[in-house]
Amino acid sequence: MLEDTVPLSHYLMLSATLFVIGIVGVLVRRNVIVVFMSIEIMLNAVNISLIAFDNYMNLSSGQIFSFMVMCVAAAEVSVGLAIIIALHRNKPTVNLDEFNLLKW
Amino acid sequence: MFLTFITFLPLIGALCLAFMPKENENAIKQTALAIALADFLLSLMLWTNFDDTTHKMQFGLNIPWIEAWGINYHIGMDGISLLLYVMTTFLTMICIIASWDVKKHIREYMMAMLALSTGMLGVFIALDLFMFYVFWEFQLVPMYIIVGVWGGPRRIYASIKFFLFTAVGSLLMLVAIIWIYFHIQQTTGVATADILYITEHLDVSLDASKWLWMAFFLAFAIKVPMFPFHTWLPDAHVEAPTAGSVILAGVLLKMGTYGFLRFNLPFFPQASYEFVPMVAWLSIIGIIYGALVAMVQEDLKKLVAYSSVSHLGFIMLGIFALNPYGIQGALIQNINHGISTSALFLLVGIVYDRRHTRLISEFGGLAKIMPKYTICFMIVALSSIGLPGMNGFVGEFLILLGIFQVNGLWAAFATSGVILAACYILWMFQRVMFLELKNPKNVNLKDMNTREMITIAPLIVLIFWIGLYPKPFMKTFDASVNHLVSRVNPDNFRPHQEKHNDSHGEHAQLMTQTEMASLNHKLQMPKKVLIKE
Amino acid sequence: MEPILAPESIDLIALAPVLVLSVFAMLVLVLDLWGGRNKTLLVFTSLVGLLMTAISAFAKHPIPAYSFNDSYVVDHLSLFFICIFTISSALAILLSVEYNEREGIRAGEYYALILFCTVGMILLASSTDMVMIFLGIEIVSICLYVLAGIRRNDHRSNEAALKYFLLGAFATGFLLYGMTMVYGSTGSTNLFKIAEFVQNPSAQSNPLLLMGLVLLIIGFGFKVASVPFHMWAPDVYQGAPTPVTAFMSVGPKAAAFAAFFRVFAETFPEMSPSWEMLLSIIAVLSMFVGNLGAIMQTNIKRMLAFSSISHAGYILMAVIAKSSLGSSSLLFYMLSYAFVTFGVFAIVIILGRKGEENLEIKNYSGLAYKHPVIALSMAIFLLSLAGLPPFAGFVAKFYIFSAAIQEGLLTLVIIAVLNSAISLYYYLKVIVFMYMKEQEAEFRISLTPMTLFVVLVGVIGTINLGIFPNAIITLASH
Amino acid sequence: MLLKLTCLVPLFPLIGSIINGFFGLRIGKNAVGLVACGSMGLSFLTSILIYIGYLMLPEGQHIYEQVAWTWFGAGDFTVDFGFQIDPLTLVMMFVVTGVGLIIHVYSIGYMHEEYSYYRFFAYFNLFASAMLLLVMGNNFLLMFIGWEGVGCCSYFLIGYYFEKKSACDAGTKAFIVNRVGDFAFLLAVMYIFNIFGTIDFSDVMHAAPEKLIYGGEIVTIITMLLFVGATGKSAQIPLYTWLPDAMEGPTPVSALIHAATMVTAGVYMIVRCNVLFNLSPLTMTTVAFIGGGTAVMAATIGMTQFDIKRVLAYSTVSQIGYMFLACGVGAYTAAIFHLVTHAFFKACLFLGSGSVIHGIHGEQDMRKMGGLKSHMPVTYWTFLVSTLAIAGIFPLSGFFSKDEVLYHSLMDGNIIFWGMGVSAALLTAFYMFRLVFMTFHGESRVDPSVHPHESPKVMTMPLVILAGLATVGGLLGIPFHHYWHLHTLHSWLEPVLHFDLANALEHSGHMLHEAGRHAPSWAHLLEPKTHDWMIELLLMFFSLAVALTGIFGAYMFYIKRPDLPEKFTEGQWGLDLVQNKYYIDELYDESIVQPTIEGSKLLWKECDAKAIDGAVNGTAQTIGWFSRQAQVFQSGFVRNYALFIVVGFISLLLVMF
Repeated sequence: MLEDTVPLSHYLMLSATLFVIGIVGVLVRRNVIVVFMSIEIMLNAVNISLIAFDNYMNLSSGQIFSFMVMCVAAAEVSVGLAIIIALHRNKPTVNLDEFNLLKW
Repeated sequence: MFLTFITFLPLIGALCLAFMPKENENAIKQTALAIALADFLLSLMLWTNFDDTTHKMQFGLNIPWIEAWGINYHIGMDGISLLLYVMTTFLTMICIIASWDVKKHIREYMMAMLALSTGMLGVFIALDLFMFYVFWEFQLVPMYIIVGVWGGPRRIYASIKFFLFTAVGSLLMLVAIIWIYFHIQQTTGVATADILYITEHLDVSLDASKWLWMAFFLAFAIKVPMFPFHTWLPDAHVEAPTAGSVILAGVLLKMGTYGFLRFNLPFFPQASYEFVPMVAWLSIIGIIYGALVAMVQEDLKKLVAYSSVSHLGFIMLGIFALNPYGIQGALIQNINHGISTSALFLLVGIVYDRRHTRLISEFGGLAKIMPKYTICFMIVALSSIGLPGMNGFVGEFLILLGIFQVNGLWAAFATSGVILAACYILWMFQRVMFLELKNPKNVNLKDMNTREMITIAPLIVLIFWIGLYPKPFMKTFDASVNHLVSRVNPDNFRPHQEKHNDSHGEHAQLMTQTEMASLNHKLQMPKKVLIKE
Repeated sequence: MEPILAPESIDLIALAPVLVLSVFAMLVLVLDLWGGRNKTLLVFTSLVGLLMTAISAFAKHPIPAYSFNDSYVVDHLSLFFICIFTISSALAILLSVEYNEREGIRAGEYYALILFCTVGMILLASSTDMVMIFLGIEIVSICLYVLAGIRRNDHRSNEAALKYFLLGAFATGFLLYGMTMVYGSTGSTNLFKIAEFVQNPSAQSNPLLLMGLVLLIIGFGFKVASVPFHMWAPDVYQGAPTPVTAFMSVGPKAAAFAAFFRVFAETFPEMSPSWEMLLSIIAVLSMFVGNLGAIMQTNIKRMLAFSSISHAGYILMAVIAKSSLGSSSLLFYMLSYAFVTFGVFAIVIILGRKGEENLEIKNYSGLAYKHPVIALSMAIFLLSLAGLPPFAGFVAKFYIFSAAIQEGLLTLVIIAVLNSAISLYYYLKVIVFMYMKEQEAEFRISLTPMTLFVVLVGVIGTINLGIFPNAIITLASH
Repeated sequence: MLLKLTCLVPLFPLIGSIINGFFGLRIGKNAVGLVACGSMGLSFLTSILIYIGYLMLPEGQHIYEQVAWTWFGAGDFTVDFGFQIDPLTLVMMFVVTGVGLIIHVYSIGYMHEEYSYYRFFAYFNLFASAMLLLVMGNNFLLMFIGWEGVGCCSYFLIGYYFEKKSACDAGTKAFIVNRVGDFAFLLAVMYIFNIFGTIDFSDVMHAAPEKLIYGGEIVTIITMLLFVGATGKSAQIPLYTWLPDAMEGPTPVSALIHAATMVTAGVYMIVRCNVLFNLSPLTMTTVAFIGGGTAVMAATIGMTQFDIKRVLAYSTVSQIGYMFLACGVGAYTAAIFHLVTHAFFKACLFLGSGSVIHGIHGEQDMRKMGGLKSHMPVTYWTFLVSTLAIAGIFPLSGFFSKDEVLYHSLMDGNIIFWGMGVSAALLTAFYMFRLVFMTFHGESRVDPSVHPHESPKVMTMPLVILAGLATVGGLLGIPFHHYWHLHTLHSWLEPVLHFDLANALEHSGHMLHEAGRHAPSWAHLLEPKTHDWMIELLLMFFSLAVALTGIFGAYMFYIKRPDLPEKFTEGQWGLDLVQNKYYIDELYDESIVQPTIEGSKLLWKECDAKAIDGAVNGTAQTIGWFSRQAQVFQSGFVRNYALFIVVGFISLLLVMF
């Protein structure tokens, strides 16, 4: 079993690191697609900790949860990409900072 | 039900007006007047049926409204509210006559006026805190519209200022109301916001009651307005149309003083007693400050507005004398101020209609071409400065008498306001009515027409009536005031040893101990040796 | 391992509203294939669906009833919320019909999306499991992303959708992470079990759990547009088509508050010392930022967006109060807010025409004398938003303040009250334009029947709830 | 009973005033005059009837009270709209209605050319009504109605020529200065209620000796306040400045209001409250000093003025000072006596001056008169009689009344008071004859284009009557009545002025004793006063001599050696001071009026507009500022928004842990 070799905290650390990487990605990258991917990284970080908890506590709902997360993430991706495509049609750019009509 | 009907009749009227064609201005005006007149006559019936021997609420109605919260539609009137109620219907009627020549959006104007009337009437009869608050806030809106739509050049600033000032104060009152609501629920197990019930059962620590008192105070002090919360008033008055100013001065300000009498005093008698010095000094500052600032005003309405600050200072002082003289004086002065200041605003409105300016420097010598106007103005001005024989004196004297019982120094300061009142009113009167008719624009001014006379005449009759024979007015609130005073009597809270049995002996600041002792001894008046018829 | 889902725990009758509405939503999608340009059938079907949903919601007796291993509940809260949702969705649909025609939005899936979104809302309000909450939130969000960007050729609409989507997904990450931590520290996703678990005082101080709570606050805070997670709201509200804006600011928000309430007030009441402060800060910030932000706005939709942020602040007080009075005040507030908001946005729609939406406040100049009824309705809505009697907004605020004062949140209430005063300024500003300014340009407004109907419903609701709130209060306070 | 007519006395003029005020323009000038004089005549007749009724009162009853209705009240405070008839009131009623009637008649002629004739009579009648209320009221507040009412009418009448700025200013000034006095009066009334629980004159006076300590603080404060009230109304130091300015009004107004009646209200009030004043020796001394001082000071100013009416105005101030002096030494009868005679001769003088002014078309400057004796003989002779009376020449009325004042100021007061009185008498004789000489004698300095003429009968008849009264008025108070037991003013006023000092002192002693304090020795106060007819006679001769000296001086200066005044005044700074009325007006203006106005402006602009409203608007602006700052964060960049979420997250964490 995993818990024999790798303690829970490692997974959590990994998850947290990934999560922070995702956050930083969202904050610093300008490309819409990359930002989007960073968000996905965050979701996956969540998945890692879910599974880890699940496994360590010998439960099952965490796994289900992570499946749900993946499903939803997939749905989100489709919607997100659709939006980006629609956007791209009107304004051929993927630079996030150029979408700045609505402000103040 | 009767009272409900009278209260809501104007609102119903306003709704009816909404369905009348806009073009038919005369019909609109006549309908509005008819409604206001009917309302006034009906409210007079209340007066004639009023039993002035009791302090109990009359014409009451108490039906559940928001049962889930224990909030009732509870109305009724006692001596404190009766006259204010009648004055509201009366002034509404006068205002509608005075607004006959409004040019713009007459239908909306009349609707706002009538709606305002219902709001004000509701405030005076509501016996449930929740309901009171509803009316209290509700009447802001039509007034806001009246100032903002039909007002002068800075009307928007003034109307928003008016609204925000009042709202800020009343919102804190709302917090206090909710607090009391829960407190009553906790202590007595009854979920209610009934004013009478709360008056009977409210039992809070002195500290808490001071906070609550402050919350109510802020709401009412802004409304009154007391110094230093008064700055909305001059702006609102200056910008409001004539009728707006009349209602503002005549009724809206009275809602503040009414609030003190209905809430602050009976709910928190001890806190009220503790705060007497603060209120007294603020009132005194208001009296003198208002008068001084009024003296140097260049705009007629602003002058009258600041004079209101001064007059309302008297009323507040009377209320917080916490004795029958002061409170009765304050109540009659409420009415007096409503009459005199309303009349002043109407009169200022008359020249404003003709000249479209209110700057004192634009006038002068009007006495020559407008004699009727001058006489009316003169009477009203003299009533405003409290000439004995006219209404203002009765109230002012009782108030001063009342506060003299508490503190001679305060009375002296307040009385100096009487001198200053003469200064600003007469100086203004001189500059407007007297001197040579220099300004060519004034040469062709017409004297008051019949309609204007109709608006002023009843007020002048009242000025003399109250001035010479105020009994019909004053006896209405006698019982209520006595009941109130028995609650707030400072003797209830003073340390025991300071109590005096002598009703005239408790004001010792100016008296030597010696004379005091002798006074206690000589209570009995010697028998008169003369014949009285 | 315990069985994940016992068959006997599945109660489809309890689930009826979700099922009914889903069926209708799909029906709408299918019907769209035939309808062509005429969307009447779709609208009709949608409305019927919503009506059926509302009826079916009451199918389950007795309540509370649980389903799916206690992850779905039918109780008073959810029933009331379902009513709010169906009403608001119906109003949104009514608003959309003429608007879409005018603005050339021909997508038939529009109505389906609204219905799906409503399904999500119902799930969200009825769920007692974090997984379910997550699902609900995502269903709602995904639909809204699309709805916000439904005007595909409009730059603003696109941008709104993008911003909403990116930030929404970002916030979802936080929410999920929070859920994970709660899950990790309590060992369950089910709210009842979690609640049971945190009875234990030692569990309450688990940093993981506390961290989880903070993250949950961010997730929910984002959904209800509370400060500092509110930044999307003004942009999205402005960019989205107006009916969608109206819809967004009522239904999903209400749903998010329902979940917020369930999670914080019902699951972690014992831990309130640790989250009360945070929520209070957020509430206060929301009020201030919302109101201050609204003051300077010239665009009415943006102004209403900020106003809705400040309302989120007020409503948060109900969550903080966490009592039964809190929940009932939340219900009442949301209902009255629904009427008012739809009313306001209906008027915003009326003011516009094809090609010119007239969203600037100055476009309202002199409205009162050209279209007195419209202006009066608008005034009523604004005053209600400002919380003035005798309108619904006042009773609602009174209710929430009562709940807060009962819990001793006096400072919070006083701040809220001061904020109400600030908010008066910008609500009055619109009235100033309508009543006190001269007309600037000819009004070419679209007085269309359904939109007017929404206005009417809004006015009646606002006044009725303001003057005769007893029935609704009785319902809400069960 | 005739006394039941009491309330009609003030009612008649009131009705006259209302008729004239409302219908004056329509009914024509003759009718207006008829109504005005008729109402005054009726009032006068009623007064006579009341007098008869009063005489028929049963033995021992001195006061008749009639309560028309209860005016107002609160708690245990009530005040009646009630009248009282007692000897003092009757005297005053006769002065007011009698002299009033004469002056009304005179006004018909004097005001005939005026457009707003009706307005004048409306005010005039109203004044009479208010004045009657003042003297007939049975309590302090009713008196106060009259008190303020006359002030108010005075305001209107001074400002009758309202197009003249100086007239308006004078009116306003009169009102406001009066109000300062009224302020004190009101406080006194409140204090009286506080102590006595009533404000009825008879009750208060009755209870006073038993409730107040002789020389105690309370009574001193009350009487001081009352006295300040009196100084306002009666134009005494320091509130006298309004009276000279009040001469802007039409001359009959000056005669009736500012000579005969209203300005003597202060004296009346002090006499009315004599019990209270008797209880406060300190106040009495103050009253005497102020009265004497005013008498002298006003007389000095009177010597230097050239406006004929102003001279008379200062003379009035000075004469009222006499009355106060008399009050101050406890010689209330003398005060009332002088009040009555003064009403006669001063009214006559004013009306005479009015006749002069009328005759030379409105000129008031004495330097532009002279030699009018031949042009207006009736005016001259009546004027001369009155002047002799005021100067105190035997056997005219002024001689007796002035002499009584001087006698009492020496006997009941001290030599200083007497000295003041005598010097004022000297000055009076001087300036009055200066006036006569400058006006009627010598060369004519009248503008050649003006043809002086005698006034019509309607004006000269009142002059004659008043001159007659000024001549015989002295009979009211013949000296040495103590020996001759004549029924004079003394015995008439005795019921009002009855004051049992011994009793009061005994009570005071008790009260002090009860309070544990030692009563001072009051024994010397109770020593019986001696009346030495020798001294009285001596003083008479002396004052006659003084008067003659004054007259001679005036003769020297203005008839014999007209160049003397010039020489005399050359380079005298003191005279400059006097001529400019001691710069009192300027002093008040600089020290009170201007600072008040400037301060008020400051309050308005700085305190109200900047501080308070500034705070309010500042709050609004601060909110606006915050609002703009808040906008900055809403930058439109998605990544910024995300950053905020993260920052929020971190902050929440920090708060949490």
